[in-house]
Amino acid sequence: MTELSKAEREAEDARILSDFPILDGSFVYLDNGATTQKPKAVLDAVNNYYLSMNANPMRGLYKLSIAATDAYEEARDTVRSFINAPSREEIIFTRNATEGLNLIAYTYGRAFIKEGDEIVITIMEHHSNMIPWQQLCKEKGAKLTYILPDEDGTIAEEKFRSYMNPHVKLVSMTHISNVLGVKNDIKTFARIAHENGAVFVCDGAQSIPHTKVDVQDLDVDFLSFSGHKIYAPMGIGVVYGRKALLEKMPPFLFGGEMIEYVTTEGATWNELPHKFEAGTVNDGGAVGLSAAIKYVNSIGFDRIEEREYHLTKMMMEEMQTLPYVHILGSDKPENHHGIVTFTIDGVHPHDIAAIFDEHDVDIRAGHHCAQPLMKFCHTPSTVRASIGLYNTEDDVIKFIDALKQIRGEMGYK
Amino acid sequence: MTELSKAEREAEDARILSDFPILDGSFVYLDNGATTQKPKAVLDAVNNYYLSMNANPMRGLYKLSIAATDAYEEARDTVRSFINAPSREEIIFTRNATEGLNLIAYTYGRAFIKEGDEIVITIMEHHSNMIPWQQLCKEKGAKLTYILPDEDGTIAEEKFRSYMNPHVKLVSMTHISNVLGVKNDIKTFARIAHENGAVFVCDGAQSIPHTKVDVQDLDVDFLSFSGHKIYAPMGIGVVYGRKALLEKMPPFLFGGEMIEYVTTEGATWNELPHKFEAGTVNDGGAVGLSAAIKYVNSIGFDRIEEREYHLTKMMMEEMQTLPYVHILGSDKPENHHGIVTFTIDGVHPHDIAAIFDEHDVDIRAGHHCAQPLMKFCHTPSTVRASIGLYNTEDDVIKFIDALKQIRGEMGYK
Amino acid sequence: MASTFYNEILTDHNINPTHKYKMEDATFSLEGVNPSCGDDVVLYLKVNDQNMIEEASFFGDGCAISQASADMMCDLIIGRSKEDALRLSDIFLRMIKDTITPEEKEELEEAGILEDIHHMPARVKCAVLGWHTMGQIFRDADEGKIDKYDGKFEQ
Amino acid sequence: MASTFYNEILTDHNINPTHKYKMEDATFSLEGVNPSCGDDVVLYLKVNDQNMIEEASFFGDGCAISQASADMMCDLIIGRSKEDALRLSDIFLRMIKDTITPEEKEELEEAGILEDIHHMPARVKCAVLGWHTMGQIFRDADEGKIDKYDGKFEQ
Ligand SMILES: Cc1ncc(COP(=O)(O)O)c(C=O)c1O
Ligand SMILES: Cc1ncc(COP(=O)(O)O)c(C=O)c1O
Repeated sequence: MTELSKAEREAEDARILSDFPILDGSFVYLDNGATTQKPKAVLDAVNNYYLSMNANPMRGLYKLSIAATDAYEEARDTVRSFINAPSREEIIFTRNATEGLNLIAYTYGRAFIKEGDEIVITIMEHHSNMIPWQQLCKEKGAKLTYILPDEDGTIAEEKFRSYMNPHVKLVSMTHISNVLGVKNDIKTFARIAHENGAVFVCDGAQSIPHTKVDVQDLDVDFLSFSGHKIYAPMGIGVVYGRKALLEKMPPFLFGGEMIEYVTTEGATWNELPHKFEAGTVNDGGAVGLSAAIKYVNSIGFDRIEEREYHLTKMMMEEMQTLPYVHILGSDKPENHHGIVTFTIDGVHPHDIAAIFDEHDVDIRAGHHCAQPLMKFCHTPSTVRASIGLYNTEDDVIKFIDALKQIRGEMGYK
Repeated sequence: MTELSKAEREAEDARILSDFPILDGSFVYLDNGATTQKPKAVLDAVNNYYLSMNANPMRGLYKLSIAATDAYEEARDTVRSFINAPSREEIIFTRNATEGLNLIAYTYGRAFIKEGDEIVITIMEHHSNMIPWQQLCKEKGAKLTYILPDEDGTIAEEKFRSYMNPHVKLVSMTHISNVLGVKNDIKTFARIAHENGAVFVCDGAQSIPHTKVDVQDLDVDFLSFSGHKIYAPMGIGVVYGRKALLEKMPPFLFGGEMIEYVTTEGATWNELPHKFEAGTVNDGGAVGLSAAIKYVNSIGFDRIEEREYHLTKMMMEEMQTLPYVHILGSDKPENHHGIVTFTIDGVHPHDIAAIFDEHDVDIRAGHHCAQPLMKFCHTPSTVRASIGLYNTEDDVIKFIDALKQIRGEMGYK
Repeated sequence: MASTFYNEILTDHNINPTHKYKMEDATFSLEGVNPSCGDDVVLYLKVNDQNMIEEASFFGDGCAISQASADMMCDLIIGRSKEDALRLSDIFLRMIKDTITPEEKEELEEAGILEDIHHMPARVKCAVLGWHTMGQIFRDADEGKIDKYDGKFEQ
Repeated sequence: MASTFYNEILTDHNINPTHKYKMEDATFSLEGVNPSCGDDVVLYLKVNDQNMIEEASFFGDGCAISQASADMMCDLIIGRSKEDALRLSDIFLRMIKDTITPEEKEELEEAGILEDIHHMPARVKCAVLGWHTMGQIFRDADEGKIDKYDGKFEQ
C-alpha cells in the first residue's frame, strides 16, 4: 500500500467522487456495510443493457437474445476472474448473499449432512450465515457449534483447531465480520477443516468489497456474496461452488432453464451452472455487477485498502480520545477493514444514529443482524460506521464533529 | 373494448412506441411471452432511486434509508392495489415467478402436504409450475395428477370437477398458458377446489401483463408472477398469499430482516410480509415494478386487451390462409391472449426462428419450458410469436411477410 | 445542522425521569417490548376502586424517545381516571399516526412535543411503546387476564 | 433482409440428404442428442478391417443445420480412414469454436459453409452434433464400450 501526499489524496478523492452522482456533498454516507452507492458506470451499464440488448437470454435464436446471453455470460466470466474461480461453471448468480447461503444449506446441506454430524460456525456470523444452519441442524438432528472469538474478535488457529472433531462435516464462517470488522484467517481454517474432512463455506459479503478474494488461494468450497455491497445494483449476488460438489448436489429452485428433460414423471437437470439458476435470470443485474467489478478493478484493491485503512485509522484514533466512546472488537485499525462499531455512554444507539442523521451523517444502529454476537459482547445494540471506497477525510471529520456533540445534545453537561 | 379508427390507432401506436426507446423500428419484437421491453418511465424510476434515495431499507434511522424504505413499501402498495389484494402484508417480493412458485412448494407444500395427499396441476403448466410439485410429491409420497385439456386447450368445468376427490389438497394452475394462450377459468376452478377443501395456487406469469388480475375476485390462495414480463426490470417478482395461510407457513429463506429474535438456540420470525423476505431486498427492482404497473395502468387494460386482441386476430387470420402453417390450440383469436404458437410443415422450429431473425423479427423456438405439453401436442418443439402492448399492425405485417418466405428460403418450391 | 428533534424537554425526561422506578405495590404491571429496537419497558399502575390512577411508573431500557414518552405519559395520567387516560392515549396515538387539533394537542401537555415523530417512521414504535402498554393493561384487566408483575406484551 | 445463412448448399443437404437412412449392417451406430434443441440423430458407420469408413449414414430429427451438417460429414468421411476422419472432425470443431486456415477450410469441402455458425451460438450444438457423435463412436469403440445399435450419447 502506497501512502499518498495530501494533494494526491485530494485529487483521487475528487476523481472517485465524480463517479458517484448521489454523493453530492449534502450528506456523509458511512453505512457501506449495509449497502453501497453506485457509480455512474454501473447505472449506465444497466441502462445500456435495457436500451440495446434486453431479451430473455438462453435459448433465444435472434440477435437481441444472443446479445443478452453474451452479456450475461460475460458477467459470469468477469465474476470468475474477479474471485479467481477455476471455471465459469462454478459461478452461480443468486439474488444476494442470503439466498446463496440458503442455497448451500438447502442443497449441499440437506443432501449431505446427517444425524449426528456437526456443523461449526462462529458467534460473529450474520443471521444469514447462522439461521440456515440452525434450521438444517434442527431438521437433520445435527449439532451446531459456535466458535467464540477472543476479546478483540480474533480466532486463533489453535482455537479453531480445538473445535475440529470427526463429526464436523461443514464449517461456515464469515471472511470479515460485519460488526467487528475483523478478518478471519480463512486460508488456514479451510485447510484445517479439509484435513478434518469438512467442507468449508465462506460468507464473503463483507470481504468482497474491501479486499482481494481468491477462492483458489483461500481454497474454500463455497463462497457467497451480494452485488449491492460492492457498488452493483440490488437483486444480484453470487455463489461460487467447487465443481465436484456442485455436480453431486441436487438443484435448489426448480423450473425453467435448470432442466434438461421433463416428463410427467420427473425431470433431469441441466448442466452447471444453469442447474442452479431456475427461471428467468437477472441479466440486467448481472451486467451491473460486471460493471461494478470492473469499476473496483479500475481503482484496484491496493488503493481501496490504503484509502479505507487510512480513514479507519483516522476515525479510530479520534474516537479513542473520547472516554465515553467504546469501540467493539480490536483497538487496532488494521483489524477493522473499514467497519467501526461503537457505543456512547448514556446514549441509546437509536438516538445516536438519529442525531448523526440530524448532522447528515448516515450510520446504522441496531443489532446488525448479529444478535448472538451482541449478546456475546454484552450490549443489546450498537452503532456502526462503515467506510466505502469513496469516503474521504472530510467525511471522517464531519463524523467526528457530530460524534463530539452527541452527548451534549442529549442533555449531558 | 372500444375499436379505434385507423388514425386513432396510429396515434396511439406512436405515443406508446415513443415510450420505449429500444423499439427504434430496426426490429420487430414478438417474444413478449419470454420477457418484455422497458418503458423509459421504468428505467428512469430505477435510476432516480439509485441517484437520490439508495440505501438499505428497513431499520435505517437516517433520511436516505427512510426514503428507501418508503419507496419499497410504496411499491408494495402499488402491487397490492394492482392485484386487489386485501392487505399489503400479503405481498411478498421475490426474484421471479419461478422463485415464487418454489417458495410456495417449499413452505406451504412441505408443511402441509402429506403422504397420500394429491396435488392437481395441468399438462399445460410451465416447468416452473410443474417440477416444484413433482419434487414435493416425490419427497412426501404424495400423488401428482395432470389435467388434460381438450383439443383446443380449454378445460371445461365438468372436466375440472372430475379431477376432484377428498385426497386433493392443492391445485396449481396457470392463468394463461404460455404456449396455447388459452385462459383458464380460475374463478370457477378455485371455487370448486375450495369446495373440495384444496388450496388454489395460480401462476399469473402470463396473465398479469395481459389482463386485469383480481385475487379477491378470482379467490385464489396464492398468485405468483414476474416483473420482467410486465415491463419491469429483471430480478423482481411477487407472491401474493392469503394472510391466514402465510401466517401458518414456515419461512422459506433464512437470514437478515426476516427474523425477530435470534439466539444460538434458534430464532423467531418477523411479521408478514418480512418473514418471507430474507436478506437485503431488491429495492431498485421493486421501484421499477411499481413504475411498470403505473405505466400499464396509464394505458389501461381496456386498451391493452383491445390492442392485443386486434393484432392476434389479424395475425391468426393471415396465418390461417397458409396451409403449411399450423397453430397450436384454439383457432379463435379470443382464446390466445397475444400468444400464437405454431409449426411450419417441413421446417424445424429452430430454423424458422433463425430465418425470422434474418428478417429482424424476434420470436421464440423450442419447447417453451413446457415439454410435457409439447408431448401432449405431439410435437417436439414449436415457434411462438407473443404480443406486447407496444406491438403494431406494422409488426404483424412484417411477421407475416417473413412467414410467407420461410419455406421458399428453406429450398421448398 | 437542522434544529434537533432532541430538545430540552425530551432529553430532560430521558436523563432525569420523574417516574422511572419499580413500583412494589402496583395494581398492574406489564412489560412492553419492541423487538426491532430492543426497547423493553415495564409499566406499573396503581389504580384505586374508583378506577383512578393514583400512581404510574416505568422501568427498563430503551432509547430516549421511548423513555421520555413513557415519563411524559406518567406525568399526564397520574390523578386521572382510566377513561380519561385512555382518551388521552387515543389522542396521542392519533397524533403520531395522523393529525390532531390544536386543542387536542394542548391536552397532551409536554407529550405534544412528540408530534414530529411521524417524520421518523423508524421511531414511531419507540414513542408509542408506553402508551400501547397502558392500553394493553386495561384491556387485559377487563378480561381478567392480567396479574401483578407477570405480563409481557410485544408490539 | 441480410444475406441468408440458409444458402442453397445447406438447404439442399437438408431437404435432399444423400446419406439419411438407417443402415442395417453398420459396424457401429450411436444416437446423439442435443437436449436443448431436441435434435436427435443416430449415426451409422461401416468400418472395415483396415479402419476404413466404407459407408456412413444418419437418421433422425433435427433442424436443418444438424441434418445438413451430418449429411455433409458423411459425404466427407466416406472412403477415409478413421484417423483421417477424426483429423477432419478436429478441423471442423476448431472452425466452429475459433478459426482455421484457408487450407484447412478447403479440406472440409462443403462443410466449410458452416463457418459462420459462431455468429449463432445457440446453433453451435446443432452443427457439431454429428461430428461429436462420430468422435464418441471411435472413442467408445476403442474402449470396447460400443455395441451395434444401442449407444446413446448426449452432448
Ligand atoms: C406460465 C409461466 N409460468 C412461469 C414462468 C416463469 O417465469 P420466470 O422465468 O420469470 O420465473 C413463465 C415464464 O416463462 C411462464 O410463462
Ligand atoms: C457478513 C454478512 N453476511 C451476509 C449478509 C447478507 O447480505 P444480504 O442482505 O445482501 O443477503 C451481510 C449483509 O448484511 C453481511 O454483512
